[in-house]
Amino acid sequence: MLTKENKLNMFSTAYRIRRLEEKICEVYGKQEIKTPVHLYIGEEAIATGVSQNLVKEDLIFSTHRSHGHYLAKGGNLKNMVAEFYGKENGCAGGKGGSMHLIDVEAGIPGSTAIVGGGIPIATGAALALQLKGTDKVAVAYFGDGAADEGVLQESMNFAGLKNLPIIFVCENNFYATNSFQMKRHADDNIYKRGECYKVPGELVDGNDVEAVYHTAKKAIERARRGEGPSLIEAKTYRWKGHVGPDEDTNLGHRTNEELEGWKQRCPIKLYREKLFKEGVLDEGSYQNLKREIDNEVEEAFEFAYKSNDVPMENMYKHLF
Amino acid sequence: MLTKENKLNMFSTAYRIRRLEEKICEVYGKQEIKTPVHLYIGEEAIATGVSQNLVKEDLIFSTHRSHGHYLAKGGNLKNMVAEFYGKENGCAGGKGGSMHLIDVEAGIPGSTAIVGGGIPIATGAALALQLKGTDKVAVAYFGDGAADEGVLQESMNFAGLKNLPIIFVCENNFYATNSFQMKRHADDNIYKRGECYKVPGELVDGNDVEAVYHTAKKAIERARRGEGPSLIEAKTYRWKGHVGPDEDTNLGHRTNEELEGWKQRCPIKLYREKLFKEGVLDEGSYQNLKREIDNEVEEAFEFAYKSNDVPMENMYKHLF
Amino acid sequence: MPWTKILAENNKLIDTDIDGDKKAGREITYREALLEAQDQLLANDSKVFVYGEGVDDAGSIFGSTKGLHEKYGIKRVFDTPLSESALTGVAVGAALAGMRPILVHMRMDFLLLTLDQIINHAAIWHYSFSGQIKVPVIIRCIVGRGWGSGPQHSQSLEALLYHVPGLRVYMPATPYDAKGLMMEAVKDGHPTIFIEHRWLYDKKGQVPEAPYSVEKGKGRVVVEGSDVTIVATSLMVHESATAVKKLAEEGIKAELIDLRTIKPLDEDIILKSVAKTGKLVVTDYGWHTGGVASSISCMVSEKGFSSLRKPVKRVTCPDIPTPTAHNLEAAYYPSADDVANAVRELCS
Amino acid sequence: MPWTKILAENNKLIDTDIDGDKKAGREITYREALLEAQDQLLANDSKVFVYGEGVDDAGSIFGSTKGLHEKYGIKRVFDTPLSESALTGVAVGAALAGMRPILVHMRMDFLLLTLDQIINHAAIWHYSFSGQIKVPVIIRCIVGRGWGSGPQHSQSLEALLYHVPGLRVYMPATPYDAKGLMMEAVKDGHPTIFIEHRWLYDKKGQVPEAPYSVEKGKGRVVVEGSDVTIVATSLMVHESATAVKKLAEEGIKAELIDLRTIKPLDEDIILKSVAKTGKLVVTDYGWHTGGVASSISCMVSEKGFSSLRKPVKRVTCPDIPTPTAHNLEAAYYPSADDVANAVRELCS
Ligand SMILES: Cc1ncc(C[n+]2csc(CCOP(=O)(O)OP(=O)(O)O)c2C)c(N)n1
Ligand SMILES: Cc1ncc(C[n+]2csc(CCOP(=O)(O)OP(=O)(O)O)c2C)c(N)n1
Ligand SMILES: [Mg+2]
Ligand SMILES: [Mg+2]
Repeated sequence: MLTKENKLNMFSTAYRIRRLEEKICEVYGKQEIKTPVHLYIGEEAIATGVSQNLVKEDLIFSTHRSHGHYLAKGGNLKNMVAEFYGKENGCAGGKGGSMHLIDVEAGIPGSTAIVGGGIPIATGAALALQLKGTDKVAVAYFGDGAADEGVLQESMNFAGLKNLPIIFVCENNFYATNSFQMKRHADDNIYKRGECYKVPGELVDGNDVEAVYHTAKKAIERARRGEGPSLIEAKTYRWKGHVGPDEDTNLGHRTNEELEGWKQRCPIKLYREKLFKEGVLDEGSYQNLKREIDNEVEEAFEFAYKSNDVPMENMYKHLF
Repeated sequence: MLTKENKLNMFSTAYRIRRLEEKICEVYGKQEIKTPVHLYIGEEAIATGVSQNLVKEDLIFSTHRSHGHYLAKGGNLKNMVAEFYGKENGCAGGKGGSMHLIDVEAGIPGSTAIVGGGIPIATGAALALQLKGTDKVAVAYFGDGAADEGVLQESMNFAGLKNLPIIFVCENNFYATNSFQMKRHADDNIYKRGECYKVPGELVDGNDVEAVYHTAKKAIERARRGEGPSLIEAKTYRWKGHVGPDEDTNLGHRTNEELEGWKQRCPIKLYREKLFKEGVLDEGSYQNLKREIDNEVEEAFEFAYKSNDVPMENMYKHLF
Repeated sequence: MPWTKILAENNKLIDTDIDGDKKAGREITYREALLEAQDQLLANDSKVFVYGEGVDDAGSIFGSTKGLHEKYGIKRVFDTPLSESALTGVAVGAALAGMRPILVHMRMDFLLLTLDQIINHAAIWHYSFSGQIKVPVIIRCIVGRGWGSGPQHSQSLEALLYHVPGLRVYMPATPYDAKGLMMEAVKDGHPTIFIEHRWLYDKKGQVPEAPYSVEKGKGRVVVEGSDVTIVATSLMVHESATAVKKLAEEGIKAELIDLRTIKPLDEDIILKSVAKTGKLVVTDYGWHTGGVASSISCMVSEKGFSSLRKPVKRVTCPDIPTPTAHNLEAAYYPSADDVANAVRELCS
Repeated sequence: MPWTKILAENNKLIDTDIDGDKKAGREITYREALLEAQDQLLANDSKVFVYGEGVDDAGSIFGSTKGLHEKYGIKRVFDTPLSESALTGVAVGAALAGMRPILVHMRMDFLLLTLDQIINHAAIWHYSFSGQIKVPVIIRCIVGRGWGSGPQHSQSLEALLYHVPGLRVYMPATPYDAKGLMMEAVKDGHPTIFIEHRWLYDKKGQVPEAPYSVEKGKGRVVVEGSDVTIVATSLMVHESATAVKKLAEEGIKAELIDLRTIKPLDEDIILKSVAKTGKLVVTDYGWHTGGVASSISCMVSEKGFSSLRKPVKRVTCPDIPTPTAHNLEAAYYPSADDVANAVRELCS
């Protein structure tokens, strides 16, 4: 059962991600963040619901669209924003940019911008966790585009074969860049694609924080008990274009109606309404929480902004 | 309905493959065939049954274990054996060896020894056949080992998406080199692995010539009608070790009992008995047919043996 | 992908007067030249088809495939799943079955998923089957740069392909060559890695409207000079041209050679120039160690040993993955200044 | 895979007195040295595990992993599906989570399926995350040769990896180095491509039983000489040793250097030798164009320009895929004679 604290924590997480992304949109036009940004707005429920089940020692592996996964898992907000600005105290020391976030302490050993690339890496991490005899799990986040890559099936087969403690979390936002899912997939059934490798799958509403939480909980507990891997397909939608702060319904591959429909199902709005209804949150506590997080985000941007540029001599450091 | 002629043709094909392989075993110890040989003994029903449905303009793509596919499709026997001997008039001009057979006229545009490598190539050929508006099909032969490679799923998804005229034929002989299928697969269900990509699958007894014929017929006719790809898993067994003329039941990964059990189910013996029972073949006609094919194979080896070595100047020819 | 609408740093780099060698009475961009080549190939040869992630969307590979799917239909110009490995095999198979596929990757880095099909298959097929069949595949790929593209979206991996027998590697620097070499690749009919640079897309130049091809393996003397030879490809031709201008003001007459294709490589044009100048700077966009520049340097040291009066100098990226911080990124890439400095050292 | 039981042509090639530099009072084969290294690593470090197609079968990677699965259990030594790409990612992920995986490929050619994980991931990780995390992965792979191995089972692709920052590339020529460099790779903790040659497996040599490591980036003068320098790796060290013997009979004193690791490369040992001899032959097993030999040649021409009295010579495979016919195959590979001829030309 979710406690009030759990629920508030999830709401805060989702809202923190949203606020971060909105802030990026606000400042991106200044061209001071000189790195591509792949925004998570609209998809916050997924990382939020999954991570509520995770502890620090669990490991997550993310993609080009990693801000939400990172924050939800407890990645350091200040260092992350500093990374966007290419600063010395960015989480990757300024050498990774927005697509390469890391927080070793928080169980985020790095993300990759090669689509599908993180899937076998997460699988290997799960193997390590198993070999070490822990009850910790690995999570591979990836998109519907990454589901096109054969390395997913190779990884699921291996995970099924070895009964690895891994959760494959596919965030199906229907698009890979501008390419609609059904232009790339013979059928609409990502969550079923693990069945033949003993990776049971579940489809979940990716805009419903608690639905994701419960689906992930089942999979994660299963993995902790040594019962093997699972695949979760969370259907959701990204509001912004593939990259950058703009909406792109003018480009022809998706309609404004489609976007507006999904905005009605904003995961944050839905959850806020639910928590209001349940009495977990009221207008006062909501405003307090917002204010706190807004400040936190502002501070992170200030921190980043004031941080030092990466010293030029770092260029040749860290190769080995 | 299979005519008597069809049946005799299939029996001859299967027997020709067998005889070729036996002859290789006879002479291999002389060390004059200086190329690895991956023998097909025990698996002949598959290529035989599939190819009976194919015409010259259909294209097949094969693997390291390609002798049977090649002969069944109408590849030139003499040039094939000459290729084993590395001779000038080998089907690949002596530059390919046993794993790289080609007969462009017969619809065999080359085989590859990279496991799984031929699968997307066959898929591309199917795309070409579709783009050209023909009713011809492509066949991808591969083993249970190749089923481990993610390129299979990528190819099936693409074939399902584009409704390509391709038959994926998996010859499941339970081993990849010495590795048992269930040491590599999370589950025993290769034929089901295309379902989620709209590639319907069928499991067939790979030691039963006519069963393979009928299963392949359905898939190939479907493809010719423009109804898309199919996957066939044919369970079978190779009598010899992974490579070379020896049986390898002394090595520990498989038992003599297992091998002997499968020998009882020799595809040639089974089919001969069936044809005897049906009156399609009698002892006299069987002996005639054998003699003819035995001679054909002998001649091919003589031809190969007497052929010229590859001229040294060919070394630098044919790069472009 | 277009990281941002705001990326414009490139304009100053390609603001050179380097152009194709034919006057055509018509200027178009590198992007338009690529588009026109594919358009004409599709129009004139029913065996040609174009495919890859995003060829039919609004971005349409930075504009280089714009409108083709509407003109030729989605059977011949189509978007694909993110299955780079299989789709490369698809190109090989379609080619073996008589088609002339053009496969497009938005970034060269993604080729790393496909080298089994390129090296183990496409490259060996013609030779290993003693010339009985050809593999007329063109693989277009674009080298990215800037705005924090980072270690996985900016690699210039031509050295990996340069080493492999059976491949062609083209690296056009001008709109003229972009069109002409694309035509050449289809005519030639052997597997060709066609490397474009993202920052050249806005470069304008003279391009004839009618189809033509540029002969492979023939470099071009872009600027004549007698003091030192500079050998370059792709964007580095422009950086080098800027360097040549500066050097001229200092009284150094540098000869600039655009290789156009590195495989086949025009050894003669390099050796002839070095015979005249006795000094050589080779510049490319790959990493320093084991790159194409080092291979060319080696070739000249072997075949032009007696001409060389100074050791060859290389101007390349350093041996590190591409960093993303803006200041590091700026320092990472070889520039006109780096080329000029290398020349100055040789001529001092 | 062992193409045939009858393959024995290799024995004459490795019948040289080249050996490690330590006397150990014990001779074992290259195969046994590899096995012993992995055995001791598994015994001494619970983070090490060994996996790959066939590590636990009767062949057990040509004997180099024999019995390990019985000794350490199938959790730590295991066979795998044929999913090279994913399994390379698995190595990266396991390493990031604190393990020290050793992944084995029977043939180097199969690495081509995995370069996305090696180059886009393993190689960049430590640098791109500013040194916060390491990727201690060892990828063993074996270069095949002979008996019609052909274009897909014989490639020596070290040049592709040599070019990539963030990788180590080791190429042991002796049992001593096979063991010592494997130990070094695990100690070092960065992604290492460990290239073995199939024909070296029967080579015997002195190998201490106790664990030891051989320092990376340190070549070794195998034979001292003053007339010409020969730089080699792996099997070519033995071919070169045979050449050196013949040359000695002709009065030519060649110095033979075994690089042991090419990345890092021991530039000093080469330059020092060339400073003495003024002449250099570099030999490797890759293709001629753009190979490691050309890169080393370039390096020497840059840094040892004034020492070089003749152009550097390279002895490599020709620029064609490996043919299978026995006569062509025999002619394809660089031999002791080729090395000797290159030296003779330099010394004439
Ligand atoms: C192997 C590879 N191919 C192509 C790309 C270019 N690319 C970057 S993100 C992306 C779309 C990915 O879509 P999806 O996996 O659905 O994730 P989303 O962006 O929707 O979150 C593409 C094609 C890449 N980075 N890597
Ligand atoms: C990509 C790749 N990995 C490994 C190998 C080595 N190898 C050659 S054949 C083979 C086994 C293939 O098994 P399967 O696909 O079942 O075919 P079978 O030999 O049983 O007919 C292996 C592992 C290879 N050639 N290519
Ligand atoms: Mg998506
Ligand atoms: Mg098999």
